[in-house]
Amino acid sequence: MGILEIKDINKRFGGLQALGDVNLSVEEGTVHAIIGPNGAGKSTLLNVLVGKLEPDTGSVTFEGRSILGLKPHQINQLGISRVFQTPEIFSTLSVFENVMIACFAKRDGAFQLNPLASISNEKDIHEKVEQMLLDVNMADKRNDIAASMSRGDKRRLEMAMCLAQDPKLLLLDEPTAGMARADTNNTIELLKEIEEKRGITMVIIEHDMHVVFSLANKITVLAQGTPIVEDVPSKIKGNPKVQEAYLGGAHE
Amino acid sequence: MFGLDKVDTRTFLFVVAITLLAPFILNPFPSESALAQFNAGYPDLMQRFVIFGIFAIGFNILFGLTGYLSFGHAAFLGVGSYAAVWMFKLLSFNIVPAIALSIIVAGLFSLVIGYICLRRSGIYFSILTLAFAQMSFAMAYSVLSNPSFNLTNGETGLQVYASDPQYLKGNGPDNTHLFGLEMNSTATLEIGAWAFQFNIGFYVCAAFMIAAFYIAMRIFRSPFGLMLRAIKTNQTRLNYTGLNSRPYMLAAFVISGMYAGLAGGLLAATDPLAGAERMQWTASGEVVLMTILGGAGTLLGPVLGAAFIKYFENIFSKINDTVLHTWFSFMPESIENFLVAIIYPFVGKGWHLTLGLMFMLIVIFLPGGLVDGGMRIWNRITGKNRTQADPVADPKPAE
Amino acid sequence: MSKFEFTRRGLIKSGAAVGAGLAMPTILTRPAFSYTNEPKGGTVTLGFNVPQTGPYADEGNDELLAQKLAVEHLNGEGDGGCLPTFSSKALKGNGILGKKVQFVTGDTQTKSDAARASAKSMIEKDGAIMINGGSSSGVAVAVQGLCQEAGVIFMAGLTHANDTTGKDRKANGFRHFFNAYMSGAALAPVLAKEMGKDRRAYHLTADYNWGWTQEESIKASTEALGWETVNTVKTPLASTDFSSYIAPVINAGADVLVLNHYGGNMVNSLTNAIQFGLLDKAVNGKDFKIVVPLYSELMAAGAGENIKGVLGSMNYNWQLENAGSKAFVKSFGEKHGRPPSNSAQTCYAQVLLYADACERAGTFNPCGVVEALEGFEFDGLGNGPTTYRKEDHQCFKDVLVVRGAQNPTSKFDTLEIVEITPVANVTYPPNHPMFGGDAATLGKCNAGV
Amino acid sequence: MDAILLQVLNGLDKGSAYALIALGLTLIFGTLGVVNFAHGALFMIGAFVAVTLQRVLNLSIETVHADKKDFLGNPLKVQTTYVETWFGESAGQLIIGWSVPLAILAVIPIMLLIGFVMERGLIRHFYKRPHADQILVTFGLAIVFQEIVKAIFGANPIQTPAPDALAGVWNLGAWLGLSLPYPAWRIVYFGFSAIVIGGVFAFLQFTTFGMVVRAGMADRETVGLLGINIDRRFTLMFGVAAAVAGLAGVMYAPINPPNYHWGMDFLVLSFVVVVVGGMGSLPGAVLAGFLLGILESFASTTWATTTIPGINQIIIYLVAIVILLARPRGLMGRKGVMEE
Repeated sequence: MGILEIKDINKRFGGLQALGDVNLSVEEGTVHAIIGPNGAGKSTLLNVLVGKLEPDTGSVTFEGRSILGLKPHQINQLGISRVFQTPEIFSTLSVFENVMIACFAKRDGAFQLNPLASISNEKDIHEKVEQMLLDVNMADKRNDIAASMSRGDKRRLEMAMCLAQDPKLLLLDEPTAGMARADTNNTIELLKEIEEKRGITMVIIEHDMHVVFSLANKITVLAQGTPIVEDVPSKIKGNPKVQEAYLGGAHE
Repeated sequence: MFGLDKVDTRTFLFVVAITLLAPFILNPFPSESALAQFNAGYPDLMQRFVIFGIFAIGFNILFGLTGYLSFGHAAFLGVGSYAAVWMFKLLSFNIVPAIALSIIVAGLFSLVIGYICLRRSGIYFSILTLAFAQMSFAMAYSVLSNPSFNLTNGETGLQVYASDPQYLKGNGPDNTHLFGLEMNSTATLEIGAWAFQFNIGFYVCAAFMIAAFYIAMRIFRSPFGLMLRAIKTNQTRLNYTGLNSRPYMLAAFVISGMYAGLAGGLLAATDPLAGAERMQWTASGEVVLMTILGGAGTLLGPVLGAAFIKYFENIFSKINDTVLHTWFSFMPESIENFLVAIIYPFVGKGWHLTLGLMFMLIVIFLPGGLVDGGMRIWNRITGKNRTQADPVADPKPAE
Repeated sequence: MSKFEFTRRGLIKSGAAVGAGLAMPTILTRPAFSYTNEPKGGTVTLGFNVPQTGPYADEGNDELLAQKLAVEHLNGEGDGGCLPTFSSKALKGNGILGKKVQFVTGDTQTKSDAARASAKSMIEKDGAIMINGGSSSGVAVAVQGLCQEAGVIFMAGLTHANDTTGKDRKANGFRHFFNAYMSGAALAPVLAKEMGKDRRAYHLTADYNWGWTQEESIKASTEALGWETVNTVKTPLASTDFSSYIAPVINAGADVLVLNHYGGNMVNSLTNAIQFGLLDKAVNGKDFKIVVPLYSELMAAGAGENIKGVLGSMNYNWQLENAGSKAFVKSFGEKHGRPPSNSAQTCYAQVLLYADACERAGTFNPCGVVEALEGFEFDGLGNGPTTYRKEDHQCFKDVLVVRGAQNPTSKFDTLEIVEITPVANVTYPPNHPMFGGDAATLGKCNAGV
Repeated sequence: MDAILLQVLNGLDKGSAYALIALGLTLIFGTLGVVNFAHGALFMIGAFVAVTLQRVLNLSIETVHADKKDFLGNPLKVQTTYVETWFGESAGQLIIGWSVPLAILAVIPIMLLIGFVMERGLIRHFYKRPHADQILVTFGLAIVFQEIVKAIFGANPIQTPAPDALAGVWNLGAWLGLSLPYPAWRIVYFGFSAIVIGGVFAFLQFTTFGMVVRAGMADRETVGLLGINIDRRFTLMFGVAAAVAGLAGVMYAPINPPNYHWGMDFLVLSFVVVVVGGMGSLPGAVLAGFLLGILESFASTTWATTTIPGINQIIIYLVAIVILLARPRGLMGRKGVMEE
């Protein structure tokens, strides 16, 4: 029984079968990559996992509990954090405040009416934020306005915000999309470190094979909305089905 | 001090000092001089400065922090006023129950309207709030003042009549009062050619404004305030960080609605008459302008903006050609007439023109409003390049 | 060393609130007032509170011109206007009680809040002892209430609702202008004469207090004639287009349309009614007629050709032939190149009446002025013999019924006087149910302090 | 039946004014991303172009009439217009009578010019500024416009009658056996609006210029990347929007006499129309304009006001609330426009 169980998910958009009979089990402590050619249904699957889309049939359970029909913030509060393709951060706030919001969300829950509490009195939150910034090597940028930073730094900030919540499961949507090679490698290092130090379960949706094979312990290949292969990385590379899916996709 | 850090404490003490000394600061010109026209230190206007200051501070909690632009906040001010006058009519002229009820009623009213309007964002939210306020205005002006069910007294405004029950009045005063301290009592201090007026009503309102400012300051510095600013920046990220933006928005909406209710209650407390046009869209627009003009998202901006607009409305509208002729009477007659002819279209009945031009000039040359502009001018003078004296000030108002 | 005065009664132990000021040295102190804004120097200040922005700005401007003219005449400048024709000879053209008259102006914006703010600034800052002007009943009632509380005199400008001297009457407030009841009483006999006693009327009424009282008054007086009221329809004040209210009139079987509208509402509703060809119709074998119970010159100008033949009532018209009217029209006309409007005349008369009352009372004390004005009978201000009734501070005088002129010779005589209804026909008891009944009282005069 | 048809006509008539204003507002918002609070003022200025032309045509020579007296008893000065002295009395009267239709010729260049100057001189500096700043600056401009008009023409409404030939009542339903007397000019107004609306849509649909603008409305950055000088086209677009507002105003002048406050009177309403239609949607704006016009007309019938007292006061806002709650982006709005 994995930490995240996906059973018989179907999703249609009008005449298009976006997801067909998807079954997937993510084991705790693994880094599970989902790959596939364009239009294979990766993003749709992710949106189902975070509560943005409701599947037509099937079930999604996290730690044995169904998460279908929950709102994004409720799913997050269960311990699932998401990293977006383009970093979603609070761009007009400082780096420190960005991480602080995540810490408050972890400690106080989805809503806390505390208009007269003072941020400066929250010693434990401050300590935690400092620690997080050290972890992602951003301590020197703590007062920068998020919008002014490089793409790589924004990605690191977003990661820090997710980690500040001590998630049980981290969903990464093409975390290195559009990044320069150096930034990509930095990100890979960062993710490796997270996996080693914290042992957080991760689901990565990725295009870049270099990233996938550097990180994943298990890979699911999605084609036309259906998983065709699921295996360890070493066996994926030579799999004819995978090659067909990718090459066939290229010829279409 | 007061649970604020050093900079904030200084800002707060500054506001307290300015407010308490307003009768002096607003009366810089001797009573009999020609420039006395520009004095604003008389009770009614000083009261209006602080009351509309409260209104704008509250509006800024919603608009400045979350970026949600409500075009219907005057409705909450209006119901606050009506609630207060009804307390005068039913209980007594004591302002305490009146103000308490005006805050409660405005809070409930904003809870209902906020709950519905916050289902939409952006301009759709703005139009929903506008629609509710305009409906409230239309109902208050006509339907709710019909003889069989007269809740608002329509055009003439709700007021206290001798025949009203006033169950708790007893031998109490015939004017609004705070436990016997009459709101319209004024003490005049004369120093040389100056006459300074100290009015109970003003100081009561000022006390409320200082409290309102203090609470707003605490909200700005609270985790709650941080979440509101986060909503303005990126609601998607907020939701995926496990936070539910709806209750935060609703809380902010209700808090600012209660501020508006307090302002409405105080308007009635200083002058026990509540008119429907307080709820018209122009009144809602006015508080939007006050906030943007002063600097949305800054602490001091809304208060400054409120004072700016009220000053124009009450001072510039009263300058007529006779006054102008007195000013320039020392000059040769042709020049005098020429100057009067030049200036007259901009004052008196032309005060709207000046107001419109000021809006344009300020937003063109001082983006970010008076506070931001003042800060930049100050930095230029002192040659310093301080980033922000007001750390949460967000010079870019919301969209 | 220092002296603090509380200019209001009833202040108890509140010195501490402003205690900081006590330590300040006072170099000069003002002698105590015995009533609000008692004039101490050689001048007395009047406050002219008229709409200067908003839809009634032109009317306000006209009022202001008349008020300034009155000040000139009081101070002995210009041609003296109505001073020579005024039946009371107390005014000598040397100001009021020997003090030169000054004035301050303000903008009511035709909003009760703004009007009160403006009046308060005149009282609190400029030391005005009387407030005059205004162009709507909402404003008049609001400012009248304020003046009562502050202890100054309010001389109402244009206000036509019954409430001003009805349920909202105040001891410190006085109305020279006529009211909705008088319009109805004056119009009814003329309507009967011109249109017969067998008519079916359709009312369009501005949906707020003034509109309702006017509808009530006209309905009562026309039904007393034997007219039938087919329908009364309320129109929102904010309406700009009345087509959807006019169209149903065509097939309603009515043969008279009564427009209980004022200002822009009236101009638009009348324009729309003419557009729909109502006046060209014959219903029930009679020519269709339109009545606008309350007319003003500015509305007539705004409605242009459309008012031809339309009946209405007015407080005053410059074409009146009496000596007072002639003197005033000459004075105003020579200065401004056009005849005065009836709101200008009412403001002019009110300023003179106030000044005269001060002279006769020998004081500016509001209570003295109230006493001097109550029951005061006068003539020579343009309206003919007039009485300020003691019980409700309403002026009683003849009311004019006017009609849009068919062939005006200039843009000024667009209205012609049809009938001067004598005062007896428009008089009602002070406790008339439309005027608050027995519950309505003036209260006591308030001198402030 | 007749009554219902009459109210439909009233609704269409009101609706065409709303639709024309909303159309221009949407053009500006859709192409330039600017919230123009001065748009109502442009409508008002259009009407005052007609007033001005009427005044110009009425410029007169004064002759003193010794035997008649004016109100002060002085000899009466009689005014004869230049137009009458030049073209003879009847032709002169005719020209003056046709001043409103003639003003259409004047209003297009004038409004285009005002639009160009506004866009070049002011609005373009606000493309990148927050909407709040745009609102403040255009609201300030609206006040300035209306105060200038007030200073020149006063606050009182000014009659600008339709030509005599079009001032009467036409019986629309005569050939259907119905009695539908309806003011001729209102029918003209409706027809005129339909032509203008059709013209704007055709312009956007069938010209390359229109295609670029439509593309710009959909995705400004991409069009900019194509190397097309979108800015100059947007200037022209602003001028066109101003001209549409001006035309709406000039033709509306005979329906209700214009006053300086028109801009503010129509501002709120036109924003409600635009939002109900859906921000940035031209068909939506037109549809919402007619819809609200018709609903407003029916809400003012005696039947409606006796069923729900005061419904005529609030109908527009009530409908706006219901539509916005049922359809998050108005009738035809696109996702992501003005929602942040």
